[in-house]
Amino acid sequence: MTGAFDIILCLMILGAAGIALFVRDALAAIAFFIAFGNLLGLAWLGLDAVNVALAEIALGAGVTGVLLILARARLLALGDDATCADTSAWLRAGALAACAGFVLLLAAAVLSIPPESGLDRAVAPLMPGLGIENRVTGVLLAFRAYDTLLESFVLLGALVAVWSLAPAGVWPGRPADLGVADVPMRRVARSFGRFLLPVALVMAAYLVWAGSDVPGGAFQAGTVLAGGLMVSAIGGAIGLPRSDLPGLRVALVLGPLVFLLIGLAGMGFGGFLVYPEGSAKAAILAIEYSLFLSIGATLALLVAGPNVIGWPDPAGGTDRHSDC
Amino acid sequence: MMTFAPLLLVLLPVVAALVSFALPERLSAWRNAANIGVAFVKLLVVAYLLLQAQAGVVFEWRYEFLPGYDFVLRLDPLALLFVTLSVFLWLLTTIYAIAYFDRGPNLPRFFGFFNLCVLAATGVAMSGTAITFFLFYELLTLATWPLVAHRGDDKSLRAGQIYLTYTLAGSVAFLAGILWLQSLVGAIEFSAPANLGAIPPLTLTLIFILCIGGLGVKAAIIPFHGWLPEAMAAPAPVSALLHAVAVVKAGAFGIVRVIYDVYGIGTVAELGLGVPLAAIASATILYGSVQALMQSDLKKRLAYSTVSQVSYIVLGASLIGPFAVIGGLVHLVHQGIMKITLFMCAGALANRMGITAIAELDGAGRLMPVTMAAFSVGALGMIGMPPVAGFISKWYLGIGALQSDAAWAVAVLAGSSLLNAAYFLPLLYRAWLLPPPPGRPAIAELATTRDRMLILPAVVTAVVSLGAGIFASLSFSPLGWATLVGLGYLR
Amino acid sequence: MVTGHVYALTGAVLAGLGLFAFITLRHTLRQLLAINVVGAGIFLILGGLGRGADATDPFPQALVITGIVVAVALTAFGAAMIVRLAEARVATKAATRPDGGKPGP
Amino acid sequence: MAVPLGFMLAALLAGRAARWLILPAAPAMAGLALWLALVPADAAYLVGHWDLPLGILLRPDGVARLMVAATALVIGAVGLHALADPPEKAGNAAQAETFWPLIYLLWAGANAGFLTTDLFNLYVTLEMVSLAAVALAAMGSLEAALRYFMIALVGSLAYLLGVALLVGRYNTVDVTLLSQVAQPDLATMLALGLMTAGLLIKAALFPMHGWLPPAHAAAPAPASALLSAIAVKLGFVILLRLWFEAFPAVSGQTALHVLGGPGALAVIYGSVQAMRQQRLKALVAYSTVAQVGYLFLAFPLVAGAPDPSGAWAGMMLHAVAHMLAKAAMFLAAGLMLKAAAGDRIGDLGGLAQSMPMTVTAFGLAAVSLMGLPPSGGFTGKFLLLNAAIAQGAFLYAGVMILGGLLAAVYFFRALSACFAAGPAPRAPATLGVRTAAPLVLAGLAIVMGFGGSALHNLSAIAAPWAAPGAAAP
Amino acid sequence: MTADPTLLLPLAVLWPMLLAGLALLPGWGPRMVLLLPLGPLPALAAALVASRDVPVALPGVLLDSGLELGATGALFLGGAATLWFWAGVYAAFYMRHDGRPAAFALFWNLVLAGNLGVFIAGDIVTFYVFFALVSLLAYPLVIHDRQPASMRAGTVYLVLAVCGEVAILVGLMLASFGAGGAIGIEAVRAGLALPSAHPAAVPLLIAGFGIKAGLMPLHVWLPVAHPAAPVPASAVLSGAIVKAGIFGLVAFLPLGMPAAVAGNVLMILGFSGLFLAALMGLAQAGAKAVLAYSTVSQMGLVMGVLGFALAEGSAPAAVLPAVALFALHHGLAKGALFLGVGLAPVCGRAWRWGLLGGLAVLGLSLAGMQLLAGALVKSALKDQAGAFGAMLIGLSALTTALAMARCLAVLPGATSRCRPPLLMALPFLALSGAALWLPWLLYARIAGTTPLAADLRSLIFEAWPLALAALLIAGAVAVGLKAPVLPEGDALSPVRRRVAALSAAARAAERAGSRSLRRSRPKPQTVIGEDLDRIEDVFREGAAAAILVLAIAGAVVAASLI
Repeated sequence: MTGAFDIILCLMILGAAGIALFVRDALAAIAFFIAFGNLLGLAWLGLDAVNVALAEIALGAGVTGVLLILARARLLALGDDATCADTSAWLRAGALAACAGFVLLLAAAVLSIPPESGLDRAVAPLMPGLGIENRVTGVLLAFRAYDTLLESFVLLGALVAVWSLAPAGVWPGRPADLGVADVPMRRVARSFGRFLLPVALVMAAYLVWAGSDVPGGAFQAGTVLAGGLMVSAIGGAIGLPRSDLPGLRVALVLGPLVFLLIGLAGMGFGGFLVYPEGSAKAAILAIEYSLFLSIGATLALLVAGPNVIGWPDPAGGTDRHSDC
Repeated sequence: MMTFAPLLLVLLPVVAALVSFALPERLSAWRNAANIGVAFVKLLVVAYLLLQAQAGVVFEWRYEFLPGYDFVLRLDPLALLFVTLSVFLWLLTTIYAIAYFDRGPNLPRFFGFFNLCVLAATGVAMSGTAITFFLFYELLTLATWPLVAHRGDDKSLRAGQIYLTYTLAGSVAFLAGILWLQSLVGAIEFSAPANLGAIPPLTLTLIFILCIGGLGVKAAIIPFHGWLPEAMAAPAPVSALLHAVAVVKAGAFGIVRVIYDVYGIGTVAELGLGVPLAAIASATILYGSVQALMQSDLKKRLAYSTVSQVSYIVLGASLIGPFAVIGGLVHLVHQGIMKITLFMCAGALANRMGITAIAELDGAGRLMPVTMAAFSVGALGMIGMPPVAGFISKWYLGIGALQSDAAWAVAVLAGSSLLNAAYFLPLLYRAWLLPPPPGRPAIAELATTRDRMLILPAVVTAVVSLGAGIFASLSFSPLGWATLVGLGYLR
Repeated sequence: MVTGHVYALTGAVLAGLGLFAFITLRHTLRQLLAINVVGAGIFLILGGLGRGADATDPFPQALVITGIVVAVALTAFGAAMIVRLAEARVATKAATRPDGGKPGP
Repeated sequence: MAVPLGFMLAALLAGRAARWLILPAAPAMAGLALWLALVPADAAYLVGHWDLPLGILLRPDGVARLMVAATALVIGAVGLHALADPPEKAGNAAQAETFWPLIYLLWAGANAGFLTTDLFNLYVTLEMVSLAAVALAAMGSLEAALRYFMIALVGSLAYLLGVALLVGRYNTVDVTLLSQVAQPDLATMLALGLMTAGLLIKAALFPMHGWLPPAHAAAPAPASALLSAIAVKLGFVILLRLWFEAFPAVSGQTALHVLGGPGALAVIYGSVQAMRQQRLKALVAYSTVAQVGYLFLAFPLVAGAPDPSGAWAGMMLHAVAHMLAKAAMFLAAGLMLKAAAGDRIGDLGGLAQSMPMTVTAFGLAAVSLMGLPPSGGFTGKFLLLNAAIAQGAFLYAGVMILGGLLAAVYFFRALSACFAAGPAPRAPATLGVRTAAPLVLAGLAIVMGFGGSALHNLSAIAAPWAAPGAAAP
Repeated sequence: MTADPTLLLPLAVLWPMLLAGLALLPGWGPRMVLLLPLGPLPALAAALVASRDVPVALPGVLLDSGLELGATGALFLGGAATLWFWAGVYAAFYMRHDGRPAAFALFWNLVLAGNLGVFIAGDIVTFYVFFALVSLLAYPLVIHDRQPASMRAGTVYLVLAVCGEVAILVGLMLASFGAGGAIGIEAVRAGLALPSAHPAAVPLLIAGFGIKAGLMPLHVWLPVAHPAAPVPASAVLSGAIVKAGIFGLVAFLPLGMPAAVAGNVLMILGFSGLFLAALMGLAQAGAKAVLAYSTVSQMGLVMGVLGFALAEGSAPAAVLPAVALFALHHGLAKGALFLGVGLAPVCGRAWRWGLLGGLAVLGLSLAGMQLLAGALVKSALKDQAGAFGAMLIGLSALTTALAMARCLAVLPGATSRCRPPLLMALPFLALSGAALWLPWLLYARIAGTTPLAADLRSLIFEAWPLALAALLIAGAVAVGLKAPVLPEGDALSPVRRRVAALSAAARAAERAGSRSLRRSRPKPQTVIGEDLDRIEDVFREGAAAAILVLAIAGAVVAASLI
């Protein structure tokens, strides 16, 4: 029934999570969080959910990890090492009791539900009509395309929200320097980035293409792209763009816009988000490619954060970091 | 035909209110014209309605406000009695207010709310269902507040706050009462009282207490009268309106409605609720009078006098007998015209001579004889001196009390008359008989249009209150109309 | 015990653990991390309960992917807020310290 | 069916931040809302024509119609107002630009949430709204927004956990399907409990309201208006779907008091706190806490009524009236505070004279919020009170009555401060859109009081009590 | 004669009102003072020629009121109108240089209207209206000269008048109710005679009318008010206006039906007033005050008789004419006396003796001096007063005579003029003449017997009190006895002092009360406020939210399980 692998993996996950949560040093916590994310990816593989595993490793561990590291670094620069003061024992005891009870209740509920892939049966017969193989992609971009559409807007909205945090006087401007590394590191990163960026682009494009049939897809691909962009930015291979750059805006909006337009076009075929007979795959691919670009750009900028004070010359150009 | 006539009465003031709100101060002449014009048109409509009503036509306008709850405007004789009073006095008060303020601050606001007030008062009168009544009743509360707080000084604001605290609490109690009753018998229509026979007496009693208690706040029955004297911080036209027509009358009117059109006199008598209410009303009558006696501020004295006088209406309604009902209803009108006379005069005194305290009244009669003459008529009427209208009310109330086997109520009336005399006659004494303070010139009361507008409304009401007394038994007199209404209930 | 249940239970424990951490930790960044742990636990429950005998249901998988994206978006926003708040506090402190004005005792 | 059109439009605009887009957007959305209100009662749309266990059902029932319409009105008015009176902090161009995409995001999220019957889809919309709401709140106070954000995240996760359990248990997340298959077992109850708790956070029901007052009080006026009017309502609507549509069989009458009890407490507690506030916007924010209480207090009343249509309509009317009135009030308060000497209530003196229209708007909104007639607030409260008294729930009735009185106390405290003679206000407001917007909203809240019957019938469209399991496509 | 009832009766009251209205016209005041005598003329005509007991309906006025002139009323009306006429003539001259002519003419005419109206009212509402008119508007006449003493007197008058009004109003209400809501005077009186009548009705009416008529001990206003007014006003006050009170009793007392308690009380009060007031009058320093006390005394006599009749259940037809006749005589005589007192300052030596003589004759007549009209009317009354009453009436001649003597003794001396002006003297003479002559004229018509049929011997025998009085007066003059001087209004001033003290105390108490109220106002509950703040802070924590999520979820589960 259950392999030892599964159990050991689960224990490791729990251990990593425990350390990530309760270790005193913030950097260590984040490091263990990233490890935790990767272990989770393994867990998803164990569940035969390769799509999710990719997403978890790329987004859950990768992007989130970078986000947290950057945030911690910036806080440190401001004199905040993100360690926690001890809370009162009473609170801990109370919380412990509450959470333990919660876990027990939840466990009981979980155990009362027999695991089954109930909807697989519903999905399977519909797949041929779409012309793609990957059922998850099918769910994401056809059956629940509406969810995904909204989700893409959440992502974009998050970016807008992040932008909105910029202090007065720096709009339109650029996000903060991603340079967390020292100069030699950055030089390495820069050369690495120059090399990485095109590779990432190609790889991501492949992921999208593959996503229709084998695991992969726009989100995972977008993450890869974002990763490439970020590394390049850290190294200074590319400069962070001004937030009002028209090209940037187009890149950000492209995915949701295409998605939306195709959805609207569906109204000509019977209703919103109805794909025309036979060309479902084409539509899905179009959406995926445009989404992937936008997601890449969005994620990269999300990581970068809001515009900040400290860019003396907003028009400073791309060679801001070439002084070294 | 003309089923929208009641609606017209409600909408006309809205027009005037909007005009008042919208027009800037420099177009005040237009605003004044609109106000008087609308008031006048309303009077014409009411005249038409009166004629129709004489012929037995009952106007009704109905609109489903919520499923099962109709918004009904219905002009039965009782409604018409109150409507006529409101509309007539409103015209006068509008004229008076225009003269009183002349060019004060915040007048668009004032006249706007002023019109909303008349809207609410006529609405209260015409309401055909409990819920409609409540709507207008609350509107009245709200529209009056800015008027009370009009001056914006600490005193007015405090008064406004007290006013609201009391009246809102009252409204809530009233609302709870009608909701409770509605949950038992369905929507309450005044024209078709529900059969309350199946409801336990205790429940009915509690509901009655809620309703009457709630309405009693506006009618300033003790112990809910506290807001009224405080509200004297308001400008004189407002006081006139609060006391004579709108607020306290709405409360008293509501009590009449509850007793006669919701419960029905039979039920009230069965439950034995009339006598306690009459007792409370009596206590109010006496208490208000005693308090009035203690006041040194003219308007406060008048205010406590209102506390006392409005309870006459309640007393009449609660005694349940032909004469008592008629007495109560006719006092609704009589008290209105007499008290408005007094307040308009008090306002004129304050406006022209800066007189607010009773001690300052010395010689006022010599300086402003017309004003003080009108004032005197009002005051004598309040005492119950014939032939001013107040006497007629007292007469009917007294006989009614005896008919209802409540001779003690006659003693209350008598005591109140004495107290009334005790607090009004000294005013007249000062005004007419004591010499004015040196150096105070006589006022040319009728010199300009504005002066005339300030005085003449009071003169008109004084004359009307005399006329209503002298010609009481004409069929179109207040008494005649009240008799019609009262007999309608007793049939 | 079924494989799915193992993962789902792990998810349940993760959720409890994360929640406990959220309650007891006093730094927003760490709380944010805790929330991500809770989220991961919930996703595991979704996945674990969708684990059939032969395959995992694509429907919960899709939901999880959507959920992860949303979580990342929110985390990014949260992290940005935390940093900005710290910056703003430092800036306020810097602004008030020099012109505190009053002659100290 | 093509309802998300509005949302698409909004989304389109999100990219290109341009404040002027509100001009076409507002009427377009209003028109769509109107169209939505008039579609046949049994209209429903399966997105992409994918059948239910997989697909997502959009269904304009009475609740959705009312809410979408009210949202269109509120955001339209707030948007126009913001056009004339920029919401951002002085000189913050980032806020000026991002404000617009964010309100469209909020708009889209809210509308999508009101229309859908899919619990997971609701999660996404919930996040859209929360995200936009937090970002808007952050324009005023980062600290409050961060607190809001953290608490909201807990709520989201609780909700998501519940969804996860339901997916595992029933393999569907559609409300209409769940209502047919739901069993009162542990997993379902726990799911319901968790989702409820999470949503209560979003809806800011006492005692989970802690995030609301600071966030709403600090945000720029248009943002506060949207937060108080719309953001909390989505949680409320989802709870309606859960308790009355999906799980009426699961939740007993007792469980409903878990909502009703805190609702009643919220009314009292929010009112008491509002009375104590010294700052105008804090007062208004606490009033939201109290008003939200009424919405939940209505839950047991709806369930307990033999004919729930009255209480149901009362609840909906109250929600809509609160949206309109509260938005109006925040806008008015914003204008007043700009003109006043300070942000304390005592600083409002003289405003009634210098900006009568704005104070009128504030007053009208207050009338509706207090539940005084004639207003939508009154009609709603009237129906609720009626229901409470009819079923002998005197405790709830008493709370409602008391709440109305307390509301009167605190609102009139603010109003009378405006009437007080005070120093000449700094900037006499001019007539124009920014004055008109709150006035129109407040006026609508009042006018609602006259359209009780129509709204009552509207709210009854496809209501869960009318025909259980209705609205299959 | 055919049209007269419909015209004359309303005219009798409307005409003075019209004159009053004219006095309001700017500048018409002095003119109207000159026209004062015109006021009562229609009433005089009515009294003479209007047909009796024919109701005149005035539909629409008040409660559909009516006017009606009965036989008794006609006597009262005639007497009053005569007195008002001559007093008007006097006033027209006396007040010609007055500072407030308009006010005087206004109130004079209004009081006149009210006074006459009382006598011709056909229903109780109308009656009450006129009664109130005469009661209250006499106040301005009392205080016309605005002297402090007058003002005080006026206040006393007004207070009692208002109390009287209220008592009457309530009494009338009770009476009307007892009569089944009828308002016709006859019907009401009949109703009062029924055993079912409210027991308080008659006492209240007695009290109310008693105040007006100076019933002991409610008379206190009278001796202070009458002297305070200008001379012609005093004359009508004492002569005509108090008769309104008597008329009230006449009209409403349910004679013919024995009412022992009320009747006896009235009788006792009346007769004690008869003597006590006269004795108090003896102790007065002012001639007008003496006359006022004499009025109290004489009215006490009438009321004593009425009380007796009430107690006995005598038929009204027997009693009332006698009362009316007495009232007529007293009114005219007392009016003449007041006018005479007014003449005193302007009568020089010879004229003074003439005046004194005239006054003495009038006084003797009042005292019941044989062969004078007074004896005639008293004998008519004695017939209705029972033996004891008759004895008292006879005895009262003594006190009355003494009082009259006192009046003459304190008559003010002449000042400047030696010859009284014709317009002042003529009314005095005319009234004196009328007082002495009219009873003779009317006696037969009323009493049914000729006046001279009385037994001369008994007449002389019954004159002994007068003789005694003459002796006493002579003795007093001989030894130079000075009468003690009481303040006007006897019991009044101590009462007034106490009232003042009480009201001062009340005010002080009220002030203290409001102060303590202010002090006890609760302060803002800061402590609770802080607690609320702390609670609120807890709710703002994310941790709290998380715990609450768990709690609510648990609660839902638990509640669902239940």
